[in-house]
Amino acid sequence: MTVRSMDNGMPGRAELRLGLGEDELQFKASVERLLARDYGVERRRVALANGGFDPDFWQQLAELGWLGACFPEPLGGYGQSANEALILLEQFGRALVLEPLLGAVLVPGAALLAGGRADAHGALIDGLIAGERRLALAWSEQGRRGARRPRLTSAVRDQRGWCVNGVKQTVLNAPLADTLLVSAIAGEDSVLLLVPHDAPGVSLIEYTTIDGQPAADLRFTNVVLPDDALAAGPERCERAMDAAMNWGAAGACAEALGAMDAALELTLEYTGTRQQFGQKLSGFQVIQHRLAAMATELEYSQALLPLLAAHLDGNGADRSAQIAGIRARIVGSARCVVADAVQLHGGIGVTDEAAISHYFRRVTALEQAWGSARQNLERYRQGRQGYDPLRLQ
Amino acid sequence: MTVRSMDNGMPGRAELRLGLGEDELQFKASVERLLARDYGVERRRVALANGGFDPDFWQQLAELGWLGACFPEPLGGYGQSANEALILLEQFGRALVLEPLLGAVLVPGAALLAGGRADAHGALIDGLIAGERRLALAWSEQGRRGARRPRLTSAVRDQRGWCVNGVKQTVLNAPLADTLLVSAIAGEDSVLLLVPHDAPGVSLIEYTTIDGQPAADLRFTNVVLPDDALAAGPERCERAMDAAMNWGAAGACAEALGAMDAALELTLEYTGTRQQFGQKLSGFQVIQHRLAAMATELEYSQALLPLLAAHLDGNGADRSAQIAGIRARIVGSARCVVADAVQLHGGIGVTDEAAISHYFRRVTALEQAWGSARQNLERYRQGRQGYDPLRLQ
Amino acid sequence: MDAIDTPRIQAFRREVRDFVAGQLPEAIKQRTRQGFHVSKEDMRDWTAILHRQGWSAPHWPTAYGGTDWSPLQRMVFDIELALGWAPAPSPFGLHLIGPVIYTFGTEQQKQRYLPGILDGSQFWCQGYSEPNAGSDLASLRTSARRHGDRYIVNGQKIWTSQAQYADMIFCLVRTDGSGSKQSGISMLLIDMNTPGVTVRPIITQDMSHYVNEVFFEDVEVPADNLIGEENAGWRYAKFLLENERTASAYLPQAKQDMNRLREMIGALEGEHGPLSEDPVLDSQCAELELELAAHEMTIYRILTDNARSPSAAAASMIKIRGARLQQRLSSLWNEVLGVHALPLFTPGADSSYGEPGAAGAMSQFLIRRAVSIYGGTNEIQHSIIAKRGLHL
Amino acid sequence: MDAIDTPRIQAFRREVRDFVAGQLPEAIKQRTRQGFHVSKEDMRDWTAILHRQGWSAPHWPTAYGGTDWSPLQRMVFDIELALGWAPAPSPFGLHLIGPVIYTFGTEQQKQRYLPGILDGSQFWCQGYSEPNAGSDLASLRTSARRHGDRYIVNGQKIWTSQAQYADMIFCLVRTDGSGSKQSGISMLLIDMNTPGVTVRPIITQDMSHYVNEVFFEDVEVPADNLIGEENAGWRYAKFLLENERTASAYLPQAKQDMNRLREMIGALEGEHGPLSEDPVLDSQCAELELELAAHEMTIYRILTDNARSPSAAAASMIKIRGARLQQRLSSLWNEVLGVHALPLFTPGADSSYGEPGAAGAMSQFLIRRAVSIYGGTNEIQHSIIAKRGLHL
Repeated sequence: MTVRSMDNGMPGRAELRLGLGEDELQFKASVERLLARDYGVERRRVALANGGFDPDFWQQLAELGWLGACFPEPLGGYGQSANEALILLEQFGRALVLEPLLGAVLVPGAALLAGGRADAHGALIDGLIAGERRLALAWSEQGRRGARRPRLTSAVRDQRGWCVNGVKQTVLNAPLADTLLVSAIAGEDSVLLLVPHDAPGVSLIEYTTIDGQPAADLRFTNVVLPDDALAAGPERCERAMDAAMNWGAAGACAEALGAMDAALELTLEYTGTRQQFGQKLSGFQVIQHRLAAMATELEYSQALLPLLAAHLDGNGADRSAQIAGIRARIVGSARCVVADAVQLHGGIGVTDEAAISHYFRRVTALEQAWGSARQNLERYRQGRQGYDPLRLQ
Repeated sequence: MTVRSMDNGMPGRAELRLGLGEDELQFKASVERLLARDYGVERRRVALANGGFDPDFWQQLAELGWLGACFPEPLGGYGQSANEALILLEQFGRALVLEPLLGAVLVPGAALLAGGRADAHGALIDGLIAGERRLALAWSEQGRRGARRPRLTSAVRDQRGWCVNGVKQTVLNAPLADTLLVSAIAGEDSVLLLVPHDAPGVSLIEYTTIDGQPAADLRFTNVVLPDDALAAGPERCERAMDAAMNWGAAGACAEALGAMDAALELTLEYTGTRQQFGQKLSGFQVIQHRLAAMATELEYSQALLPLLAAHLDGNGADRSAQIAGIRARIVGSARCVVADAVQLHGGIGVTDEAAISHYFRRVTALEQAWGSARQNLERYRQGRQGYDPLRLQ
Repeated sequence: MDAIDTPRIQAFRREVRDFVAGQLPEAIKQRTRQGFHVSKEDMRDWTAILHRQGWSAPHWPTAYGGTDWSPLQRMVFDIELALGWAPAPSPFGLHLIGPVIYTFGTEQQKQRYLPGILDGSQFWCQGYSEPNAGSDLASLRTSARRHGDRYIVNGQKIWTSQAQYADMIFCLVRTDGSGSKQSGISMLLIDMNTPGVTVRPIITQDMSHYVNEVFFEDVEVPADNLIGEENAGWRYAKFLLENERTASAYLPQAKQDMNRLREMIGALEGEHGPLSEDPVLDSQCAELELELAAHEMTIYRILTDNARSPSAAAASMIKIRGARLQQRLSSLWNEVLGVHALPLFTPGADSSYGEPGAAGAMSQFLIRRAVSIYGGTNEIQHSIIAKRGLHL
Repeated sequence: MDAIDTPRIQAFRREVRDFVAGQLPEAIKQRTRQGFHVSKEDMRDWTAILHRQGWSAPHWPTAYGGTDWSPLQRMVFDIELALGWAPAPSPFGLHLIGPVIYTFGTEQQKQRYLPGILDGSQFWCQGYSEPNAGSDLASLRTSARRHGDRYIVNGQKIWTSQAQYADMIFCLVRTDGSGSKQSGISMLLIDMNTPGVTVRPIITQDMSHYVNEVFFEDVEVPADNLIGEENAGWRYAKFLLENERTASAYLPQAKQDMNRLREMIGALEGEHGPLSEDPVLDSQCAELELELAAHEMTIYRILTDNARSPSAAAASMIKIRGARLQQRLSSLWNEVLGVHALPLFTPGADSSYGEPGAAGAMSQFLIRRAVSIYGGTNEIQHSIIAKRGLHL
C-alpha cells in the first residue's frame, strides 16, 4: 500500500489514481469475462433457490485466486491495494452475484487483520483464501440500529477460556459461515471472538433477506471457547470493528456502482423497446432527460471510487469519516438511480421476474446493511478533519 | 380571535378554516381591485427610484382602513383575526408592493402589543393606523445571524431615563421609520425601546436592499430616552420579540405565496409565447412537466395558509415552532418556484427589466429577512410538541 | 368557510374511533399493524362488521346503503379507520364498480351485485391494463364480439390485483375497432368462474402475490352484463376514475404510516442512545410531518372546493404527492431499521425472526415502488396537470 | 493510471501558489475576495502580469506563446489562481477566439490579434445569441452580404458580455439563407469601433452591467476578417465550444466559493453560538463538500480520459453540475448571512455598509441564476447527454 504523506502532513490517504494500471485492467477484464461466461441468470436462479449460494462458483473464485486478492501478501494473499477487491466487487454488483465475497471474506477478514491476532489465525485465513472456510461478522443486536458496541452479547473469561451468552439479530451470511466472528461485551470492554457455527450452545433461526442472502438470528447459551478464539482483544476491538465497517461501507459502494451501471443499461434497453402512445418510451423528452440525469449520477458516483480506494489504503485519523462521506454520496445516488430505473420500467419493474427489480433490491440491501446516506453523511460531518475530501491542497 | 381548546387540551391554535368567509372574500376582492387599478409597474418604478416608498399610496392604504386591519379592535383597529393581514400581504406579494406593511406596521405592531405596554403607546398606534407614523424593528447586529438576543446595543437606566449605546446592522425600513423599535441589553436582561429617528445621538448609513427596500446600519451614541420609551420590559421582551418574529416569518410567507402565484402566471405567459426550435417553449414535454410541478408546489403551499393563520391566532405553547415549520415548507417551495420561473425565462429572466427577476429578488429577500427554510425547519424540530401540525386528532 | 375541526366533526371522529376500538378484532388489528398484506378473509370480515353498522360504503347514496356524510366527513372516517389499524377493504367493488353500477347499471345489475359488495361477501377485480396498453390505456385490444345475447371475449389483462380472490371482474373490452381508440370500448362484467378465464399469478419484488394476468379465451358473457351502452365504456371508465378523486391521495395510509414510524422510533436505539433523540432522524421526520400537513390541507381544500387548481389537475397533484409520501415514509422506516429491515417477509410466517414488524415494513417499502406507477404513472399525472390545470 | 497528487504536480501547485501570493496586487486580490465583479482594468493588469511569466495562455501551443502543460496541470493552475483570489481573465480572447484564430486563421489574422490577447491589452466579446436565437442558436439572422472585399453586416446580437469593454467582437453571421440552418453561417471578426456598431447595456438583476445588446447597421467589415471559409462558421463555433470542454465546469470558481463560505462561517455567530458549531449548517456544508469532491474527481477523470461517458456528454454533465454547485454554494452564503445578505451592491462603493463581503456575495448569488442558462441551458445540456451520451 502506498500511503504518501505530504509535507503539510495532511492527506493520510494513498496516492489518488484516476484510472487503473495495466495489471488492474487485465484483472478487471478477466473478471468481466468469467462473469459473462459463467454467471448467467439461470445459474443465479438456481443458487437463489438453494439458499443463496453456489459452492462450485465459490470454489472457482478460490481457484482463480480471487479470494486471495482480498488479503495482503504477507498473509498469503496477493492483494496490492484496495483496488483489486473493489474491482471484483464492482463487477459482482454489475452481474448481481449472490455469493458473499464482501460479507464472508472481506469484512471479517478486515476485522481479523486489524484485530492484531492474524498470525494466530493463519490457518483460518488460508482456509478463507482457499474457499474452504467462510466467516460472518455477528455484530447487530435486537432493538439497536447501527450500534457497533455490543450490549446483548457477553463474554466472560475464566479458567476454561471464554464463555459467551446472548443474542445477535439479522446477521447476514451466518448460515453460510463455518465460523462466526462475534462482538461481545467483556466487562467494561468489547472483544471479537471466533465462534464455530457448530459449537455447543449456538443456535440459529435462518431466513432469507430481500436480495436472496441467507441470514440468521443467533443465540449463544453458555458457549465455551478456548483462549485462542480471541480475534481482537479489548485494546484492538474498536479498531477491528472500524476496519470491518469501513470495508463493509466501501465494498458495498463498489457493488452499488456496478449495480447502478447495469440498471441504467437495462433501462436504456427497455425504454428503447417499449412503445406507448405510438412511440418508443425513450422518444419522450421527459424520459430522455431522466435517463440523462441517471447517467450523470452514475458518472459522478464512479468518479469517487478512486478516492474511496485511496482512503481505504490510507491511514488518516479520519479515515472512517472520509469513507462514510464518500459512501453517503454514492449510496444516495444509487438509491435514486435504481428507483428511477424501476419507475421507467413501469409495472413490469416491480415484479420478481424483471431483472431490474433484483437490482433495486440489491441496492436497497447494500444501503441498509452498512448505513444509509444520511447516517453516513452525519458520520462524515462529525468526524472529518478539514473540508476537502480530496486533500490535494 | 377564536381559540378553541379541545377536551384533550391539545390544539392551542384557532379554528382551522379551509376557506375565507363572506367578509374576507369581499375584502380580498377589494384589495385585488385597488392594486390592479392603482399599483402598476410604472408607479412601482417611480417609487423604486424615490427610495422605495410612495407616500400617496401609503396614505391611500390608511384611508381605506387597511392599516387598521392589522390591529385588534380594542386598540382602534378592526382586525378580527390574522386573516385580514394575511390576505393583504398575499395580494401585496402578488402585486410586488414595495411599501413595508409588514416591516413598518405588522412586525413592530406585534411587538408593541405583546410587550404589554400598548396602552401607554396609544398615540403611536393611532398614528400607525392613520398612516402618519411608521416603525422599524431594529434587532439585527453585526457578525450575528438570526440572533434575537441583543448584545451589541445596550440600554442603561438612570435618573434621566434610558441611555442607549451601540450598533444595529441591516435594519430593514429604518430610513422610512420615524421611530425605531430597538432591542437592547440591559444588565442581564433585554428590553425593547422606542427611539425617535431624529433623537440626538442616532445616526444612520442608508442603502437599498436587492428588492428595493430602504435599509440602514444604525449607530446609537449616548441616546437619552424618557422612561416611557419602554415598549417591552425585561419580563416581556422575549415574548414581544417572538411575537414580532412570528409575524415577520408568517407575513413573509403570505407575501411569498402571492409572489409565487404571480411568478407562475408570468412563466406560463412567457413559455406560451416564446418560440425555440420552431415551437412554443410550453410545447416541450420537459417544460410542461416543470410547470406542472411548479403548480403543484403552489397548490400545496397555499393550502398551508389557513394553518398559519390558525397558529398565529392561537396560544399554543409551541406556537413559534409551528409557525416556523409551516414557514419552512412554504419558503422552501417559493424558492424553488421562483428559481424555476427564472430558469424557464432563460436569459431575459435575470435582467432587471423582466418582471420575473423582481419576483425572484423579492422572494429571496422574504426568505433572508426572516430565516431560511432550513433554519425554520430546525426551529420547528426543536420546539414542536406532538408530531401533527394540524392537531386534529 | 368550511372548518375541519368543528365540534360536530370532532364528535364524529370520536364516534368512529370508539367504533374501531370496540369492533375491530384484535387479530386483524395486529396483522395490519405489522404491515402484513391484508388477506381476503380479513377484508371480508371487516367489511361485514362495517356493514352491520351501515358504514361499509359511506360514499354511496343512502338509497343504495350508503350515508349522507360530507366528503370531509368520509375522509375523517377513512383516516380514523387507518389510525385504528383497520385493514383497507377491497376497493374494487366498493369504490370502483359499485358507483358505476348504481349510476349506469340496469335494475337487474343493481339487485344482483350491490348487496354482495356492501356486505363484503363478493370480491371484484378490475380488468383495465393490458401488456401493450398501460399508460396508453385506450390502445387496449381484448375483444368482445357480440353473438346474439352473448359476447365472446378474447384477450389478456395484466396487473389485475386480487384476481385470485375475485368472483367477478369488470373489464374494458374492444367492441369496435373502426373509430378512434377511445370510441370502440365497452365495459363488461364477467364472472371469474366462466370457462375460458384463466388467472396466472405475477409475483412482485416483495415475493408476494397481489397481481395477476387474466386470460380470456372464447369466454361467453351474457349481453345483460354490459354496463350502459355498447362502445360507451370509456365514459364509464372516466367516471369511475373521477368518482373518487381524493382516494388516490393515500392520506389515511400516510397518517397510519406516520404512526408506524413513531412506534418504530420509540422501540429502537441508535449508536448514541434512543433513536427518538437522534437529531438527524428527527429532522427527516419533521420534514415529512410538514409535507404530510401540506398534503392533508390540500386534500381538505379539494374536498371543500377551496383549492386553486381545477379538480382534474388537483387530483393528479395529490396522486403524485401521496405516492411520494408513501415512498418517503417507507424509506424512513428503513432508515430507522438499518440492517434489521432486510429479512424477507414470508407470507404466512408468524414473524418469529428479525425486528418486530420489520419484515412487513420492508414488504410495504418494496411494493410501494408501484404507487407512482399504477393508476397513471407520475409522468402521466404531470401531463394531466399541464393539460387540464394549465391548459398547455 | 494517472495520479493527481504526484510530486511533480504538487511541486507545480506550490510554484503557482507562490507566484500568485507574490505577484497578485493586494488591491486586486481584495476586490476579488469581496466578490465584486471584476473590472476591465483588473482583468487587463492581471493578464499582463501572467503574460510576463509566460502564463497568460497556458492552453495555447508553445509556438503561439502557450505552455506544454497537460490538461490536468492547467486545471491545477486555474484552481490555484482562484484560491489565491486572482480575478478570472476575460475568456473571450484567451479561451474562445484565440484558439480559433491560431487553428483556422490566416497568418495575417494571427499576427494582428494574438499578441493583444496574450498580453491582455485587447478585449474581445462574443456575438452569438440573438433575440430569437438563444437555445436554438442556429436560427440566427444577423446577415453579412458580400460586396467586393467587404461584408455588410446587419442585425442584432444579445447577451454580449463585456461588449462595453471590447475592442473586437467575433460574430456568427448568416451569409447564406438557402440551405439548412447550420450551413449558411460564417464567422466574422468585427472591430467594435466600426461605424454602425451600437452597444446598449442590459442591466441584470444584481443591478450591474455585464451584458449588452449589440446592433449592426450596415456595418462594413473587411473580407479579410472572415475566419476560414464562408458558410463554414458553424464548424468553427463548434470547435470553439468543444475546445475547452472542462472550462464550463466552474471548478476553480467552486473551490474559491467554498473558501469564501468557510471564511464567512468563521466570521459569524448564530443564535446559539459560533456558526461554525451549528450542526444544521455544517451538514449542508458537508453535503456540498462531497458534491464538490465528486465534481472535481469527474473533471480529473475527463481530463485524463478516464471518464465513462463520451466527451461531449461528459462536458454537458459537468456544465450542469458545475452550475448547480455555483448556485448551491452561493445559496449557502445566503444561509450564513441571513438578513445581512440583503444590501444591494453598488458598483464603485467601498462596501462601508452591511456585513463585510455580503453585498458582493449577494451580487454573485443573483447573477448566478444565469449560469444554468448561458452557454446552453440545463435543459439543452440534458438533451445533449441523451443524444450524444446515450444515443437517444
